[in-house]
Parts: sequence; C-alpha cells; structure tokens
Amino acid sequence: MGPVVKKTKAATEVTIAGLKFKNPVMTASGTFGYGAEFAPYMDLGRLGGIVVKGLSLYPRQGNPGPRIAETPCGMLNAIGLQNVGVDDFIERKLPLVRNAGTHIIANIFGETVEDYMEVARRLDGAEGVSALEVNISCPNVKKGGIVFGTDPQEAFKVVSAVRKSTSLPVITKLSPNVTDIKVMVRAAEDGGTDAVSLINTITGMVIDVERRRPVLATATGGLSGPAIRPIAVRMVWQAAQAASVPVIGMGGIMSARDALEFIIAGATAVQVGTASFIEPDAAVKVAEGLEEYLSKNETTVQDLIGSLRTA
Amino acid sequence: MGPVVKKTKAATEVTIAGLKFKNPVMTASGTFGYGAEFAPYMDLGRLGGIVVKGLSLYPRQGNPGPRIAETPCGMLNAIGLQNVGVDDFIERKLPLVRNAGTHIIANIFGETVEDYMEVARRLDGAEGVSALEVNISCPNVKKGGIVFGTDPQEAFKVVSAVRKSTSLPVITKLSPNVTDIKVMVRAAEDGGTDAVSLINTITGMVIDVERRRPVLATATGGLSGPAIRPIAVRMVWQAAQAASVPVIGMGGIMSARDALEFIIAGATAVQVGTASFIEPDAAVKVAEGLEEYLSKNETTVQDLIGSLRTA
Amino acid sequence: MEIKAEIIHNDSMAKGYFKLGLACAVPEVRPGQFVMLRVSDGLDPLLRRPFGIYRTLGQTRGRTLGTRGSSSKSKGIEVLYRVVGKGTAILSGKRPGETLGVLGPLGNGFPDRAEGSNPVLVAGGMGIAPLYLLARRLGEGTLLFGARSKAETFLLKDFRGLGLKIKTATEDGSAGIKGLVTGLLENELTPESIVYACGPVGMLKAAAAISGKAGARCLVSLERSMACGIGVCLGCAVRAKAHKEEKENRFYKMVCSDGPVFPGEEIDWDLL
Amino acid sequence: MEIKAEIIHNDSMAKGYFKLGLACAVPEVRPGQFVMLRVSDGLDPLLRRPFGIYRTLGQTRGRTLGTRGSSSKSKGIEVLYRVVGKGTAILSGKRPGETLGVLGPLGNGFPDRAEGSNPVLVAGGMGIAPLYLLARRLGEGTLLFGARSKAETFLLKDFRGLGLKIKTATEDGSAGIKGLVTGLLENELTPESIVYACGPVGMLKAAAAISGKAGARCLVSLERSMACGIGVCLGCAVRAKAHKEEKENRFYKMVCSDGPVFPGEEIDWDLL
Ligand SMILES: Cc1cc2nc3c(=O)[nH]c(=O)nc-3n(C[C@H](O)[C@H](O)[C@H](O)COP(=O)(O)OP(=O)(O)OC[C@H]3O[C@@H](n4cnc5c(N)ncnc54)[C@H](O)[C@@H]3O)c2cc1C
Ligand SMILES: Cc1cc2nc3c(=O)[nH]c(=O)nc-3n(C[C@H](O)[C@H](O)[C@H](O)COP(=O)(O)OP(=O)(O)OC[C@H]3O[C@@H](n4cnc5c(N)ncnc54)[C@H](O)[C@@H]3O)c2cc1C
Ligand SMILES: Cc1cc2nc3c(=O)[nH]c(=O)nc-3n(C[C@H](O)[C@H](O)[C@H](O)COP(=O)(O)O)c2cc1C
Ligand SMILES: Cc1cc2nc3c(=O)[nH]c(=O)nc-3n(C[C@H](O)[C@H](O)[C@H](O)COP(=O)(O)O)c2cc1C
Ligand code: FES
Ligand code: FES
Repeated sequence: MGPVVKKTKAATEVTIAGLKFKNPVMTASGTFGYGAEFAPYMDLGRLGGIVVKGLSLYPRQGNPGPRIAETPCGMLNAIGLQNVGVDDFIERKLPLVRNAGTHIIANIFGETVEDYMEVARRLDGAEGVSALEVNISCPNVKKGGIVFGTDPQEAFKVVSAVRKSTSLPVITKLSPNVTDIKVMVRAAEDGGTDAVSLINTITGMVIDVERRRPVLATATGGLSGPAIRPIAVRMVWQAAQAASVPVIGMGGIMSARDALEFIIAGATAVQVGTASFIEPDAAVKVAEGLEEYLSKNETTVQDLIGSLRTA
Repeated sequence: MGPVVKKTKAATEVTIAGLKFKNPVMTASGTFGYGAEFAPYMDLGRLGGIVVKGLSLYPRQGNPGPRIAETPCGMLNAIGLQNVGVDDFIERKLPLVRNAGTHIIANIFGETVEDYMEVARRLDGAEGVSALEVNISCPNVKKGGIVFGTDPQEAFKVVSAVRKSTSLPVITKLSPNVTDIKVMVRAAEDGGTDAVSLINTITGMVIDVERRRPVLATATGGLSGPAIRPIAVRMVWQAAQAASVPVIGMGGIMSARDALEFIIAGATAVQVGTASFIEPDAAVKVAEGLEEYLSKNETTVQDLIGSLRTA
Repeated sequence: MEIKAEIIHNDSMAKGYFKLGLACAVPEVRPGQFVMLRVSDGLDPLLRRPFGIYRTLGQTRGRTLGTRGSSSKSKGIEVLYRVVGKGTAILSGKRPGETLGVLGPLGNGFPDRAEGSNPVLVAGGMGIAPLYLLARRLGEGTLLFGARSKAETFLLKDFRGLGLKIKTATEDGSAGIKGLVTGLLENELTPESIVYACGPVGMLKAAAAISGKAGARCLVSLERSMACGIGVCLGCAVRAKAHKEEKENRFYKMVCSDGPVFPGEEIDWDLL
Repeated sequence: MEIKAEIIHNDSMAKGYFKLGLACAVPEVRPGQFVMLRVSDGLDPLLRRPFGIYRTLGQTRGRTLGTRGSSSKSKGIEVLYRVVGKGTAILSGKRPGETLGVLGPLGNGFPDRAEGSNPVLVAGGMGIAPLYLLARRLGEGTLLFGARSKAETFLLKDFRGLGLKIKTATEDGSAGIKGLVTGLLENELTPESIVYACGPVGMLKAAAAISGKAGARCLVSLERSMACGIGVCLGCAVRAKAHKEEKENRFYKMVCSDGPVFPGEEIDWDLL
C-alpha cells in the first residue's frame, strides 16, 4: 500500500446510518418517479440521493382523477400511491438508476404490518438499494383505517417489523398530522429506526364552489409545497431536539435558502419534493446553492446542522 | 295588534346559539383590534359580527419583537396575546362599538381554568357583548404548559368551567395542532359549548439563515393566511361531520369564494382574519360577494351550509 | 429542455384570446404536443400551465435569443390561449421582451396518418389550437369547428387556405349551422374517416361515440390539471379501459406522457 | 383611505434605487408619515410594504385618475425605494399606467418644531427619504448624511437649495469625511439642537445616545416588519421604557400607530 493520504472531507458530505452522502440533498418520494425519468434534465450523480415513488407488495392503480389541485403556494394530491409494485421495481426500474452515482432509497408502504415486512424483505437483496424509507402515513386496514403514522403504538409495530425484515438502514417517514411529533420520533426510535424523515403531506381539501364538490375525487388530499414550509421547519426543529438518530427534513423546499432553514433547524439532510415538478432539476440547483453558501461562509454542512441559536 | 306580516328571511341570515346574524361573515379575533379601529374604513354595521382581540383577566404586554414574519402566502405571528385586559375592554373599548349595529363577540383566554372563569364572569353583565369565544390554544400553566386545546380532557374542563360562569352563548375556538379534530369537537360539546370555531393558527417557524436565528423572537409562531386554507377547510369539514352544534369556519379566507368553501363544507358562519390586514374592509367585501353569489344562484346561506356532495 | 424564452409577441386576438410568441429553440414538434409555461417567477401560482403548441416559428421576430441546442428545427413557438383563471390572466399581462420558463415539447401528439384514411378534424372553441400543425401537415380533409357564437370564428382564420374544407356550427346559430359540432360530424363520417378531436370533454365523448358507431377511428386530445407534465407526479390520470394483454394492465393513463392524444375507444368515458 | 393609485412614474435613480410617483388624492401629509403599498394583486407576497412619503405631488403628470375625496391637498405622492427583497423587486418592475393599492398616509410623523430649536437632520442611506418633506418645511438647519460611498450621494440632490447646510460622511471616504455620520453629529450639537434621525437601527441608537449626552432632543424614525400599518395586528412592536404615569403602562409601542417617529429616550434600545 502507498502512503496514507488524508482526504479533506468535502464540505457538503454527511453520513446517515453509516451511509455517506456526497451532499445532503435528495429527492422526495413520489415527486421524482423511479429516478430515470429525470435523467434527461440533469446529471443524477449530482444528487445526494434519490428516494423513489412509494412501493407496495403488489402494483397499485391509484385513485380516480382529479388527483391534484393547486392551492395558494401549494398543491394537494391524492395519487393513491399508484406504483408498479416492488417486484417490477426491482426488475425493471432499479437497473436504470443503480449506476447513476447516487444513493437509491426505496420508499415502502403497506396496509398491514405484514405487507411492510414482505416489501422490506424483497428489497433486502436488491443490488443498488442503499436504504429503505418507511412511509407510515398509510391507513392500517386491520386497525379500521387509522393511519399508522398518527398512533405511536402502530408506528412502533410497523417500524420494528421492518427493522427485523431487512439489513438495510431504515428511515422512518413521519406524518405531520399529529399533535406531538416528538412522540412519533420516539416511537420510531423505539422501533429501531436509523433515521427519521419529515414531513409528509398535511391533509387538506379544496372545494369547487360552483359544483359544490371537492376538487379531488377522494375529497381530501395531501398538501405540499412552500405553503407548508413554516410548519415543516417547526416540526423538524422539534423532531431534531427529541431525536437521537439523524433527521431528514422536507416540506416546501424550493431553493438552497429553504434547505438551509431545515439544516440549521437540525436536519442532517433534506429532500426536495414538489419543486421538482416545477423545475425538474430543482434538487440539483438546491445542492449547488448550498455549496455556494458554504464556500461563501467558509463552513460545512456538518457545522450548520442544528446550529440554530434561540436564546 | 295589526295583521301579521310574514317576513321573508334574508338569504344571508344565520342563527347560532339563538343569536341572529344578518350575514355569516365575522372578523376573526386578533385581526380586527377592538373593532373601533376599523370604523374609518367601513360601515361596521355591514358585518355579521366582530370578534375582538383575545381578552385576559389582566392586561398583557405581549412578546418581544420581531413578532411577525411573512411566509409563502401566509404570515407567522407571535403577538403573545397582548391586550388591555377585560376590565379596560369593558370600560373603554366596548362603548365604542356596542352600538355599531353588529354582534360583538368577546374572545377570552387564560393560563388557568380559574382565569377563564373570571374573565367570563366579568363579561357576563357587560352591555353589548353577544357571546364569548373561548380560545383554548393557550398553554395551561398548571399542567406544565401543555396547551388546553390539544388535550381533550383539559379542553373539556375549561369549556365546562366557562359554561358555568356565563349566561352568554359560548363558542369554543379549536386549535388545529391536533391529530383528530373530531375528538376536540366532542370534548367542547361535552363541556356544553354552543358552537365551535376553527381553525386557530398552525404552529410554524421561519429561520433567518444568515443570522442562524428564528425570525420571531419567540422562535415559533402561528401560521395564518391563504397558505393554510386547504387544511382549514378539511378540518371544518371533519368538525361539521362530528358536531351537533354549529361550526364557524376560518383560515385564509380572502374572498367570498373562499368563504363559500367553508360554508359548503359545513360552516354556519365564517371569520375573516389575516385578510383584514391587507384590505381593512376585506370582511365587508366577503359579505358583499356572498350576497352576489346567493342572488346569482338563487339560494340562501342556509341551503348552502354543508351542501358538499362527496359521492 | 427547460428554456427561458423571450416573449416575441403577446397580442390580443379578440376579447380574452391571446397569441403568444416565444423565442426558444425547440426540437421538431409533432402536431398535438404541448409545453408547460411558468407564468410567474413567484410562488403563486405555483405550478406551470399546459398549452398546446399552435405552431413553430421559423424566424424569430424582434430580438433573437441565445438558446442552447443549435440542431433544433425552429427558433420559436406560438401558443394560443384564452384567459380563464389566475394563471392565464397573469400571462395576458406579459409584454414582449420579458422571459418565460418553457418546458417542452411534451407529450406524444397525434400519430402519423394511416394510408388512405380520410381526415376529419373536430374542434370545440379554443380546442382548435393544437390542431393547426396537424391541419397544415395533412393539407386535406375536413375541419368541423364548434363555437358558442360567431365571435369565436376568428380562430379559423389561419386554417383557411390549408386545403381543408371548413364547416362551422354555433350554439346560437350566428355562424354556420345552429347546434353542436358533433351534429356535423355524423354526416361527415365513413369507415375510412379518421377523426382528430380537441375540445370540451362532452364533445370528445360524443365524437368518440359517433366515430365508433360509424366504424371510424377517433383520436382525442384530452386536458387535465397537471403538476409536472413529464409523467412523474401521476396527477393527470384518466381512466382507460383495462387491457388484459398489457404488461402493467393499468387502469390509468397519464395525459401528459401517455397522451395528450388517445384513441377514443381507450378512454373509459364514464369513469374519466 | 385604501386607494387604487395609478403609477405616474417608476424611474431608476441609480442601480437598485427607484422613484415612484403615484396619482392619489391624499389628505395633508405630515413629514415622516408613510404608506402601505400592495405590490402584487396575487397572494405572494401577501402583505403590503411600508414606505415613507418622500413628497407630495401638486400636479399629476401623465394621465389623471378619478380618485375620491376632492378636498385633498395634493394629487399624488412620491416614494423613494431601494430594492432589497421580493416585494421591492416586484415593485421595480411596475410601469406607468399600472395601478397599485395604497393605504395611507399612516403614522404620526415628526412633531411640530419647538420654538427656538436648532434642527439637525441625520440620515443613513435610504433613511433620507422620510426627511425630505421635513427639510422642506424647516428650510434651515443642518443635514448630516451617511452613506457607504459616493455612489449614494445622488440621494442628496433634491435637498440642495432647501436652505440646509449639508455634510456627508461615507464609510469608504469617497465623499465627505471618512467614517460614520454619527461622528459628524457629535460636533454639531448644542442643547438647543433638535435631532431628526432616520436610518439603520445602530445609527439611530448612537444618535439618541449622542443627543442625550449633549442635552439635545432626538426624534428617531423606526422601521419594523408590518402586517397592517394601522395599529391592529400588534406585529410592529418595539420595546419602550415603561412610564409609570401612563395609564396602560405599556412596554411595547407600535411603530405604525404610535410612531414611526419616537423620542429617542423613549425606546429601550437594548431590548428593541
Ligand atoms: C395538454 C393541454 C393543452 C392545452 N392547450 C391549451 C391551449 O392551447 N390554449 C388554451 O387556452 N388552453 C389550453 N389548455 C388549458 C390550459 O392549460 C388552462 O386553461 C390553464 O391551465 C388555466 O390556467 P389558469 O391559471 O388561468 O386557470 P385556473 O382555473 O386558475 O387554474 C387552476 C389550476 O387548474 C388547472 N387548469 C385549469 N383549467 C385547466 C384545463 N382546461 N386543463 C388543464 N388544467 C387546467 C391549471 O393548470 C391550474 O393548475 C391545455 C391544457 C392541457 C392539459
Ligand atoms: C415606516 C417605514 C418606512 C419605510 N420607508 C422606506 C422608504 O422610504 N424607502 C425604502 O426603500 N424603504 C423603506 N422602508 C423599508 C421597506 O418597508 C422595506 O425595504 C420593504 O418592506 C422590503 O420589502 P421586500 O419584500 O423587498 O423585502 P423582504 O425582505 O423580502 O421582505 C420580507 C418581509 O419583511 C419586511 N421587511 C423587510 N425589510 C424591512 C424593513 N427595513 N422595514 C420594515 N419591514 C421590512 C417586508 O415588509 C416583508 O413583510 C420603510 C419601512 C418602514 C417600517
Ligand atoms: C404528488 C406527490 C406524491 C407523493 N407520493 C409520496 C409517496 O409515494 N411516498 C411518500 O412517502 N411521500 C410521498 N409524497 C410526499 C413527499 O415525498 C413529501 O413528503 C411532501 O410532498 C413534502 O415535501 P414538498 O413540499 O417538498 O413536496 C408525495 C408528494 C406529492 C406532492
Ligand atoms: C396577528 C394575529 C393575532 C391573533 N390573535 C388571536 C387572538 O387573540 N385570539 C384568537 O383566538 N385567535 C387569534 N388569532 C387567530 C385568528 O383569529 C384566526 O384564527 C387565524 O388567523 C386563522 O384565520 P386567517 O387565516 O383568516 O387569519 C390571531 C391571528 C393573527 C394573524
Ligand atoms: S402532469 Fe405529472 S404525471 Fe402528468
Ligand atoms: S403593523 Fe400592525 S400594528 Fe403596526
């Protein structure tokens, strides 16, 4: 072996559950397809990671339309978790991005704890999957449709079940539709999660006053975009104070400035969601803007994480 | 007595807890001062009602500044419930608006159940107060600062205590920072409330990334404005389905169209908040726009309430 | 593919109707493709708006713009639009020299014409816009135009002289026959006809049904609220009739990436 | 008091500095009063922006506008502003003929000058704007102007010939003395002086302290984020020194309705 060269750690590098990310900017699940769709618009290798569309055990058709509605500085969606299913993902989608030079994180969900476990198991051996993100904002059919993510006991059950079903790092994605996010952070930690990510969308509704009907076919949907950013930043801050595992923040990030709010509030990494619909390469631009801020301020992401001064 | 003339009920008239409102448009607490401040900008008599700034037993100085921050399609505030106190209100503020030709509703709050009771008692005999609106989004000092409005048992206690302390109609103003709004509706009803109003602001945070400090001196504040409207409409819809008392809806109403969303979702009346900062006569414009819609569609508010078709 | 395009012109054609010229180098455009326009740099309205490409501009008028991709076939595009809400209202206030974000061309557009087929274009109001490039390419056949009244027939101006017979129906009878454009369609069809339709959904449904009865092919261009325009948000779903032979057996098709043009018989019009 | 005012002019004075003329009939304006401008009809940015009234316009140039209130003393107002963020950027893109919502005049402005007092105006950069009407009314005294560099001294142009002595300090020494404007102030004061200051908060604090030491009165014009501008949101609070004799004994004063001008000694600069 040659002489040991001490490498200077890049200013943008972060580590979550043992995984090194070249920068802390990932794309959010459901807003970036299975990754390959965005290759024409950017170099995917510029991203810290790609979180793919939520995967279920079997393919899902999703909800009838209309599925989206614009709101002030935001949008509602009720896609209904349409996806190709975990097997088809592994067979046909994963090969397209596994060599893109970025971490591929599989977002998973189910209607029962067993569903979650089985999806996790099938992804365990899949070459090119770096981690699982467990979306617990789903109705638990066995518990009469209450959402896994709003009941700490159910959240604990699903997280610990996934934990046992995989050797991959587990990120638990939390729902913001709760009274106290800290309770949910603790439930996920008790379940053995390696990190938490938040926020998922906030339940909302838009009504067409001429037709006196909800705009969305499903009546309610999930609110995302800059409108929710102040709520997301607050929850990430609260979660980071309660958490002993790393926190991944998201909700309305449109620019590097927005991403910095989350990092300063305590997030180790961020995800860019709705912004990718408006500018396909939004996440890359966020990563670039972050680099600029770091070099201008001669600091590192590591030093910024949780650097908020509140006194 | 002369012959009985059958009066046609005005299309905009609604009744809540036995009180007749000439139209369903009120101003929201904390966004309309004590009412008189707006007299230069409009005929206050055009309003269905005025909900005054939250009143406490003693005057309160409020929080240090900065107290407000703009957000995408919204604003954060941490005023800290600054107010002149209930006695000064009765003595100096109420006389200025009691003959304005609209209902004056006193919004009240406290840090203990006893506070709430005493404020309610003092307002009981006050000439010109039509009803009380009980703001339960306040930290309960005796319960270690947890918010009355996020715990159904504490909410029940404060509502039933106020109920016993006044002969005025009681409206309970609910916090949106809860997992299940229906549980809170039921707690307020069990406490004997005559109506519920919602939503109060959603807790949020904005960070100044250059200074790495929260923009607000208190770190977090309450998010209001059009950004939160989809969340508010959803919660009002859920509340209306659970409630047997009338629901008063608010959150981001800027126009008559917005107000109609709430009414169609199940609100008997609405409140206009943040919009009054931008256009002082926003609430009157909402009332006028509502009249237009009703006459164009040859219908009444009564017929619109809860007319949402979801099947 | 995301281009900042300078506005060449943005002229009112009639009350509420505008013709927008954008200087942007675009690859070859197929008739029926569309672009997503960002009407504001701000956050409200948040989403881009979809508009059919009316035509491509060979020469940019006004100032030219340094765009990337020099192998492109045209130097700009034109969009016709009607002001219906917030986004189009903002768009109508833009002036030449300002720039707009353009994403596109997107979608699949109309398929190439089958040998020996006899084209019948059916347009409802503003739905005529995505048919101009098609009409020019076809150079023959029939265009059936439906409108509320004579006031909208200015939309036909560019179509005259392209070699198509034009027939008009107006709801108030102020131009052409009085009635719906689908009424005209019934008399026009033979089994050799191929129908290209764009307009309100009721019209499209009727056109598909009438074509089906006559044994003619029918291609419809659909509209749906869109967030991304590139097939990833899954927001613009329409219900398709399930095909057992298809691998994924999807009920839902995405208007932006599977369409916006679909064979009429593929759409489940009752569950749309 | 909410008026839709037509823009008469919106001219760049220097890079990032603009002079905005608005056709709106306003009642008599006191020096130091301000207006709240709505820079967008949309929802983002949501809140109005506060700007000092630079001067009133006797005659409207360009088209005149039918405004209400015919007993008003002037036909328009002018505002000077610097582009610092989203709202001012949008404002700088507005053109003559467009309309803006104007709320005002608001606030109390500067109190009438006391007999025999000797006025000293202290301005930091753009803080000079609310002092123009005052300078014109006073017609004598001294204006101390602080800026980063000579580039900002164009702001002094309108002040020449009003009868005030003008002294300048720049941080880089490119015009006047090198240093802070508060350095000039120390040499200028007598106990008969009355200081009118507008600019960054550090400058105001120093001006208040220096004036206090010299036994001179000091009036400062403060800036604070505002939602309503009319004293009802309670958002623009500044910490005042508590006065036992005052009925409400309020710690907090509202910049919009109690100010924006305050006696320097009333402000608790450490808790501001
Ligand atoms: C593929 C395609 C091609 C189109 N081509 C044209 C064209 O050439 N000329 C033209 O005038 N219009 C065209 N439209 C319709 C155009 O997109 C809408 O009129 C426009 O989005 C309305 O925006 P707004 O903000 O003014 O209306 P708002 O009603 O305020 O918009 C609110 C939301 O609904 C969406 N929306 C509203 N109406 C429609 C609609 N009809 N279709 C899709 N989304 C809608 C908007 O995009 C926005 O997200 C096309 C639509 C699609 C899907
Ligand atoms: C009484 C008063 C008089 C003023 N007079 C002038 C003037 O004559 N000329 C001039 O150029 N500026 C003046 N200002 C400052 C001006 O209001 C701000 O520069 C402007 O609001 C910035 O808006 P923005 O959207 O560009 O900035 P952003 O930073 O994007 O604004 C975000 C939010 O912060 C608020 N804000 C930002 N900076 C200030 C500030 N300095 N003071 C108050 N609120 C602020 C905005 O109103 C908005 O709500 C005055 C401020 C006050 C309070
Ligand atoms: C259209 C759409 C689809 C989404 N699908 C998923 C999903 O499948 N799984 C998931 O965990 N989150 C999903 N999300 C939530 C996002 O990943 C993200 O948590 C949320 O949108 C907030 O971030 P944003 O405001 O940046 O979009 C979806 C969001 C949108 C807008
Ligand atoms: C500056 C400000 C002060 C407020 N003060 C009170 C208050 O004292 N009591 C209360 O119950 N609600 C208060 N609210 C909440 C509003 O009454 C209303 O519930 C909320 O703002 C949502 O409505 P909006 O989006 O229309 O503003 C306040 C809101 C704002 C913006
Ligand atoms: S608009 Fe996003 S999938 Fe079609
Ligand atoms: S800005 Fe609302 S009180 Fe001053």
